[in-house]
Amino acid sequence: MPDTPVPAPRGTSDSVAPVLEAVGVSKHFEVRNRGGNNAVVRAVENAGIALHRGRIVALVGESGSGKTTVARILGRFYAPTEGEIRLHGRPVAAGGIARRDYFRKVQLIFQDPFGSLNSLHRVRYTLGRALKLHGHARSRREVEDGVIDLLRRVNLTPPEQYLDKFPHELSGGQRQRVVIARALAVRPEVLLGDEPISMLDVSIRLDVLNLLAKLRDEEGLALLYITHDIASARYLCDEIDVMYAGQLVEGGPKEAVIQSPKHPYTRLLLDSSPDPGRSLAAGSASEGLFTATGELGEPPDPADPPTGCRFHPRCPFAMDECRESFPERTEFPDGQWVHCWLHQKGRAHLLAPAPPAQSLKETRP
Amino acid sequence: ACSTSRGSSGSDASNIDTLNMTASSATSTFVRNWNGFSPATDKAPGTSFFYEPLIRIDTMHAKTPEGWLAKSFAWSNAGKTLTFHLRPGVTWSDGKPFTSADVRYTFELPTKTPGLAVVPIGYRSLATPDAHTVVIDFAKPAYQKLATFSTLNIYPQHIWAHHNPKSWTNPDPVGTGPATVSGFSPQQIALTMRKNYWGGPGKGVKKVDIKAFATPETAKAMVLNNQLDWTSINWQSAKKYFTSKDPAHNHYWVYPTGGDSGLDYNTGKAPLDDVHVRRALSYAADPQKLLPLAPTGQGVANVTGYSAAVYGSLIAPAYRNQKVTADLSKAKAELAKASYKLNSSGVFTKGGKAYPLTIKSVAEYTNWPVWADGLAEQWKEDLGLKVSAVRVPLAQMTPQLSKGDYDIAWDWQVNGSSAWASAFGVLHSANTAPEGKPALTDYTRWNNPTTDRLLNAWQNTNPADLAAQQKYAYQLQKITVDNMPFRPLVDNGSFVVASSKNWTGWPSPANTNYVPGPTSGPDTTMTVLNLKPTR
Amino acid sequence: MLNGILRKWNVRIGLGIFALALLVAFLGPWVAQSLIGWSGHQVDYHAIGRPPGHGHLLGTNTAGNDVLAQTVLGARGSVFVGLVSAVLATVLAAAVGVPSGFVGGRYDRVMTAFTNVFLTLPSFALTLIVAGYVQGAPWLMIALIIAVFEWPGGARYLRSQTLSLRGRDFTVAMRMVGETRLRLVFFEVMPHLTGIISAMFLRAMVAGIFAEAGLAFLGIGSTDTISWGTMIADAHSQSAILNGQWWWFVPPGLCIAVLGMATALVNFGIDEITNPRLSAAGRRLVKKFHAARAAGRRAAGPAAAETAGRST
Amino acid sequence: MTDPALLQVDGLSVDYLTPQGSARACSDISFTLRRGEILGVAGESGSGKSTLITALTRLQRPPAVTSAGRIVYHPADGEPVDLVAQSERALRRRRWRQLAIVMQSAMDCLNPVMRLGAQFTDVLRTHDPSLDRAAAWQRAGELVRMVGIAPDRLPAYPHELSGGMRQRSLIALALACDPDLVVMDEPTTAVDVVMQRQILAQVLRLRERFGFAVVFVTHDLSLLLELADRIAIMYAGRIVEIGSSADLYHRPKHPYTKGLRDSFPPLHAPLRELSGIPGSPPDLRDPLPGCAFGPRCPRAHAACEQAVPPLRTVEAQDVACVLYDPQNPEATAHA
Amino acid sequence: MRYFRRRLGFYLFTAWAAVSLNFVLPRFMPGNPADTLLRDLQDQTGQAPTPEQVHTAQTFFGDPTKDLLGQYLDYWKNLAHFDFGVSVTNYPTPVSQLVGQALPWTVLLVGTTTVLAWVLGTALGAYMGWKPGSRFDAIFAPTTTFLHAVPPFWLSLVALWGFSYKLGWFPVGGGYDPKVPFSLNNVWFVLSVLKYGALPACTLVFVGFNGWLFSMRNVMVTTVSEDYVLLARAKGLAAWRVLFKYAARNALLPNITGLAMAIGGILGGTLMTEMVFSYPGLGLLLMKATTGHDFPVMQAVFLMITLAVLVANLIADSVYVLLDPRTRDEG
Ligand SMILES: Nc1ncnc2c1ncn2[C@@H]1O[C@H](COP(=O)(O)OP(=O)(O)OP(=O)(O)O)[C@@H](O)[C@H]1O
Ligand SMILES: Nc1ncnc2c1ncn2[C@@H]1O[C@H](COP(=O)(O)OP(=O)(O)OP(=O)(O)O)[C@@H](O)[C@H]1O
Ligand SMILES: [Mg+2]
Ligand SMILES: [Mg+2]
Repeated sequence: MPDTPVPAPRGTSDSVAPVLEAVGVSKHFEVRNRGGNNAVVRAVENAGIALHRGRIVALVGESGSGKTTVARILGRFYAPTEGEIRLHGRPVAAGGIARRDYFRKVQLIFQDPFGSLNSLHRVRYTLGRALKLHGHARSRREVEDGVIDLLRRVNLTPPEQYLDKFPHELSGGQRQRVVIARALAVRPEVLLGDEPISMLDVSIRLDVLNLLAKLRDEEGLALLYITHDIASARYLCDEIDVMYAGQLVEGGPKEAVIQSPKHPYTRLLLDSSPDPGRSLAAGSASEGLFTATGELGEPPDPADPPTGCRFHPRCPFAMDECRESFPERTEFPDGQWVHCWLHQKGRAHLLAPAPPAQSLKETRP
Repeated sequence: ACSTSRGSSGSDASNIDTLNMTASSATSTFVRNWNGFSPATDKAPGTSFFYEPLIRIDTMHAKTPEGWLAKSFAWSNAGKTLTFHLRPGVTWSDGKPFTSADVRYTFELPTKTPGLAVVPIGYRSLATPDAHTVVIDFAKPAYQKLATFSTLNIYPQHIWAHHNPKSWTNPDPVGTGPATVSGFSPQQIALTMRKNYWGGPGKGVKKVDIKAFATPETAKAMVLNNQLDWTSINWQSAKKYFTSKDPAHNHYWVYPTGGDSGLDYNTGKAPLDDVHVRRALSYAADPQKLLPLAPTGQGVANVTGYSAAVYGSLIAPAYRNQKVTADLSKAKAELAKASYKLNSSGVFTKGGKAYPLTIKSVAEYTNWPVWADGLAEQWKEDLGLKVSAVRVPLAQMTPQLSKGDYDIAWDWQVNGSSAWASAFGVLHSANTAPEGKPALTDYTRWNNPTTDRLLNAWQNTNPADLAAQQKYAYQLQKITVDNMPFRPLVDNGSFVVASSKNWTGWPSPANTNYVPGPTSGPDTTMTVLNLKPTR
Repeated sequence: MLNGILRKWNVRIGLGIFALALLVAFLGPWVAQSLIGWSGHQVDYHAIGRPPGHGHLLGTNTAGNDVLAQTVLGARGSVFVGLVSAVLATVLAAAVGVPSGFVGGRYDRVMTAFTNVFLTLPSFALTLIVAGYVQGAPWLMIALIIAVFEWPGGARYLRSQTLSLRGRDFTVAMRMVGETRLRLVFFEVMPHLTGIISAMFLRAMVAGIFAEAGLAFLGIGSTDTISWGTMIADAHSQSAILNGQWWWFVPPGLCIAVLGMATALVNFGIDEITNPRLSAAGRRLVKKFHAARAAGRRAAGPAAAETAGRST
Repeated sequence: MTDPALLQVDGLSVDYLTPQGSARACSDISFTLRRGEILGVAGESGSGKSTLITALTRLQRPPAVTSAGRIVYHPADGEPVDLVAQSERALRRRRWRQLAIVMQSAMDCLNPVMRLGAQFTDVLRTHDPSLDRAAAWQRAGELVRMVGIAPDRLPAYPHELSGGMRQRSLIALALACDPDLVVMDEPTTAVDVVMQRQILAQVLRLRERFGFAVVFVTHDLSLLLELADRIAIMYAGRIVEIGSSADLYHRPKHPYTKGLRDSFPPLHAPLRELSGIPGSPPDLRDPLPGCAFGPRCPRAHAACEQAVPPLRTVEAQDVACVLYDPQNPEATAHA
Repeated sequence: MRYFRRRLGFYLFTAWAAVSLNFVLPRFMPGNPADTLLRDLQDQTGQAPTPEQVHTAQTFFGDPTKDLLGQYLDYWKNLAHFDFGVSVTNYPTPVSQLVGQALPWTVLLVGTTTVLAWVLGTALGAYMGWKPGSRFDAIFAPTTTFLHAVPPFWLSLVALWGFSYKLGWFPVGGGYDPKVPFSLNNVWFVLSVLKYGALPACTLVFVGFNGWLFSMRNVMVTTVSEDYVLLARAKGLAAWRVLFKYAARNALLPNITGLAMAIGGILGGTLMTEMVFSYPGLGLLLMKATTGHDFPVMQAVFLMITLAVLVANLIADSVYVLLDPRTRDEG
């Protein structure tokens, strides 16, 4: 198979208005903690994300950082505690846009293709309902044609073969494609993918990623792609946003973020991600930022997050400012931005040369 | 007094001095409550061993009253004055003498104690001229009230005056009766016979153990295991399962009570307002065939309902020997005469309206429902009439009968304390009520001026005047037999189960002037005093 | 899933027994009259309290009724009460549990508290008391009373299941596609509950039959219908136990037991499907495998075992 | 790599006996594990990785049975033994002192109603009865400290610990009796990359310290490439390729290995379009006569359908593919 | 702890509901103690009640639906003084005395049989679940399935027929031998209690243990296949240790809550057994009260049973919290 380079990202985020935008959204959950008292989990804090037509934004971060919550806020599954969601620039909160109309524009794809399809319904029913609900098909004929068309668009060919299958008769990748087809059935402009491939078998993940890329390229969908796996984000997306403990700490064009991370957490994430190329690049092992990974400490408790920059307890460069307040946004010419005091205080050089991270494995004599 | 080791009574080696008996109704546990003024239904048994009435009724001889605590009694003043002469030398079990003051106390208590659930006698005045005379004055002739005195036990004033009769459970009864309580446990009451009882020490019973039995089955098993000498249960197929197992010692007797049970027809309701319907149903009912289905030992009733063995000459000669029999041709003839016609599915119809019939019986009884089922079957086969048999719980039978919420019911008929009372309860219009309103005792809603007139006249006749009694009784009997507000089917009985392994001297229905029931007041005492140990 | 359940032998036998019971219940009088030749109430004056034989397959009771005919007729009394009470209980359970789990919020809290109160109350004692008040009630009433005390367990279970189904991705996904609430309940959630509901229904039915028999035995049953319960009660009150007339009280009890076992069988089948770990089939195969191996080794001697291990 | 052999697996086959027929989840598996070595096992879901792990430790549950093969264990002192032939009682003495296991889901592996410390002390005291309660607790404290958990968390119940802590304490638990071999079945799949890194770094450090060998199972080949000394690739219950990490990454021989490697987009290297492996794995209950990968293989040809290709040494690694069969005319085309 | 506070709140609410229900039920149900009394009177004397008697009985019992609120308040006041009123069928015996007389028997019978059945069922179930598919399992599972399906009272009847009437091994009913002096200091009395209780107890245990056995077996089978049990095996722990500390202990949890949940049902089942064996306990008392429309007694017995169930649930909750640390944090 020829190694065709992936086309470079087109346009920039500023040139056109975003389709869907979260402006300064926060989400706090009331929970009961161990003592039986009420506590507030600050799952997302003052986050902003903009999705553009024909572009894919990746949201990465470790477990519990609030990625799913952001996706669910965007999907109007949760109402944000603060901030607002704008669809085509129009705020959608209370009465702005009816739920039904909103779902027509924005669709969420779940992580688990096994769970997000009703095991008792055939593909035909699942997709047909989605079509009918939004008036895209009425008669049996129309529904049938619509479903076949959808299946074709997600590369389930020949479509007739899949019409009457139950979910358990499909492989994971096929199921996830049915899920995507269902989302497409309402003819949305935005797809929100919450780790859409993490439950899939390694060998078929790329299939789904390639399908999403195709939808972006051919249908101009705006996409949010949530993942743990930075490598896949790089493969698929145009832009990467990094989230830590409920806050967006860095973002920008993918290559910029990956090749020159501006936030220590992004560095940690990159260093932690397995990269066969790196470790096997013989002899290039040099000291990473987080050599003593064992002493990194636990991720923060979202119910009682650290003050200031939430990363400071784990950050090797932590300064007094970091403990006191959350840094302002620093913008870079190529569209990259970061919330980190290092840049505000002119200590960015500490991060500057991004050496290839240390290999996990010691080279044994 | 109880020994500390296992009880020794009834063991083969020693002499027998304890009579093992039960109360008449099944109870699994006793509650130590001998308050005679309480309306409780589950009081502790044994009352007749402690408390006694002034007179007793000789059931076996036309229910004639006889003196008991009263040596004698007499009517005067045209039935308006009743004088009791008390038996001298009677003492309470604590040694105090029994006097007319106790009688006065007992009779006055209901009127003087508000809220006491005891029916006052309803006299005008009561006088006790001396310690052994009680004179009671009535406003009207009160011959028929005499029987009431057989059920009124006399209580010692010197004890009860110190207690609240409404709330005291009287755990250690002091009475004139033949025994005292010597031990109590939830499953057994131990009594000791008094040595100084006025009726004498008896022929051998020294102790009595009253045992609890939860169901008749338990009692039967206990009798079969020789744990019981005496009980009162209706034992179906007793011959097969009991007496034939030891004919010499196992006895099962059914003593007549004077009355019967059979069919009550709701004469206030279609189609039973039609006498022909009632007669058709009656003539088609064959008690002879029913009895084997629940062979309790009871016999087929006299057509009047009065038991010939008890009432004898009070039954009209025409009926005296006439037991109820089925007569299908008569039944069919009556059916043809009826203004209601049977439709194809066996339901009475008139004017296009259908009148389906049910027969109700008490679910808890072991014999009636079976017989009722059998009757329904007979009517179906013989008349093509469809009657559905329904079993009504005991607690609801009375309200349903009383409100007239039935068509046909298996129920008691002539069961009063005297011939007059028996007829009065079920026939007099004073005891009935319009449909829907509760009737007191006349459930068939028989309402007939002639009947009322006869009953009223009979009430004021001196019982000693046999001819007058007969006059009214015969007329009333003819009315019921002809009009059939009810149809007697089966003789009512007191069931007596006795074993003569340990005790002999049991009377038998053929020659006795008392009924050996375990809870029959003075009759119980007479039975116990006459028992002789076999060892 | 439903297919899988129906393929299990124990489910098949269980359902077969149920079908038979229903059939007998519906055709009871006809079966009694035309196949047995005796209606339940018909009196055979020549055979009273007879043991099996002489034209009465299961003998007669002391009232001269054919026991087999009564057992067949009793099926109707028992099964109908069971059936009606089960329908009522199941409908109640579903009507309370499913919305409670699906709607959530205050409604749920109120309903849950209500259900829990019912669940904690000693139902049989209460049934007994209530039935005692309405003594002699027709069978429909008895069924109603039984149902009233039978639904809470099911409601609680259905609620928790609905709660979990409501939060499951497929329901959320369909909601996000814009599905209406009603259809979410009836087309997304309910189909997943059918297994539970049907198992619940069967269990409720047998529980109803049990309860009816129990009440009848205590003398509080329906009084106008023959049921297995009233048969046992009659036998008891007519001294069948004391007199050893086993043919009278054994058949109705066995019938109840067999129906009870049928539910157990069906439920086992369902359990094994929903929780495959409960199935012992695999273990049995493993045992057989080891036994066969051991036998093979013994037959071939120790040397063969060595090589056998390496083949394939 | 001159370390002596620790475990010799020879023709191991494991069957799942089901009423619908038996499925061979591990088929004719042979390899040698040296002391102190990390052997990675990779493959897609259902390829038999977990089955292999439980068979190696003789922990399989019905309906799994070891139907053929030997697992020869070479203790540091004493004669080699065939674990397959050992009785449960004999095995029990070896367990944890010589063979320890770390499983995927830490939440399920810790007894939810026992304190963390107690789950350490019971195994410590079972294998060293001389240890008293306090000393065992002390030792448990040392063990958890090794993986970065404060000993004062020992009285905690599992649900009171974070996912990462639970996973790390399982690793500490595995090392409690200083085993020769630790098998790990996807020990990091449930945690995120940062935690995964921490855990693996710890495993490597502890290995340095104690010198145990590791069999590490995961579906994440890119992780194994960084971690393992040698990697075995499994497909449909068979090892299709086994070799050093570097060889496998740079010169994968088996088309499946290649496909698997190309399923992981690179983090830094230039991007190109990747395609994964189309199709789905075969049904083990109904095995094909030939190569199980044939139907999905871009280079399949007639010879693939004939017989299951044996594992043979090609250059530095062993491959089971007809492309490397010297008798196969197609072979030269590639080699 | 908040968890406990909430549970306690729930129990108080339930107790209130039960007590109130208890108040309301008798007052709105048909049936009337006066009628019962009259019928019984007739039953006993063989004579119809006179019209005067009918009248007296009816006025004595009065109308139960008058001044409900006042009655309700009085009812609570009396309950607070443990005054359950006076029995109707045993007038004027206080209800507390009747309950006091019956309660020990039921506690004895239910207590011992429940514990026995539970222990037996749980132990056998644990053993069966530990090795599902074993010969023991294969034989026991279907047998107990059948036993579980047998109506308890019917089984009691059959047992009574077989063991008491046919074989004569056991007495046919009652709680003790009435011939023996009624005293706890008397060995013979205690022995007779054991002898009389043996058959009812056996049937109760026989019927009761199947349920525990099944739930335990099934939970055990599931638990045994949990990863932590596998890990316990991998740790080389002794088999009994794995069985008890890892598998059985965890599998036991549902059976413990089940026990409390079942108390109500167990009491219900006992009631029938008490009926069949005429065992002088609460069940028989309740039964008698029900047929006699003895409302005060019915209320008291029902209250006792409800409170017993509530207390059992409360205890089970606490024990559960002790045994399962996970519940302690639950919201
Ligand atoms: N419904 C909720 N109620 C209470 N807390 C919640 C809720 N949903 C999420 N949280 C908390 O909010 C935080 C962010 O959760 P979220 O699911 O958004 O993280 P995530 O980045 O998606 O994690 P993962 O990678 O594990 O999916 C977590 O600490 C989580 O416990
Ligand atoms: N209990 C069982 N009964 C029958 N077949 C089983 C059982 N457990 C596993 N299998 C089958 O054995 C094969 C191997 O399973 P195994 O769990 O070893 O795969 P795996 O490589 O660990 O997969 P994963 O990456 O999903 O953990 C699979 O095809 C599976 O279907
Ligand atoms: Mg998430
Ligand atoms: Mg696995």
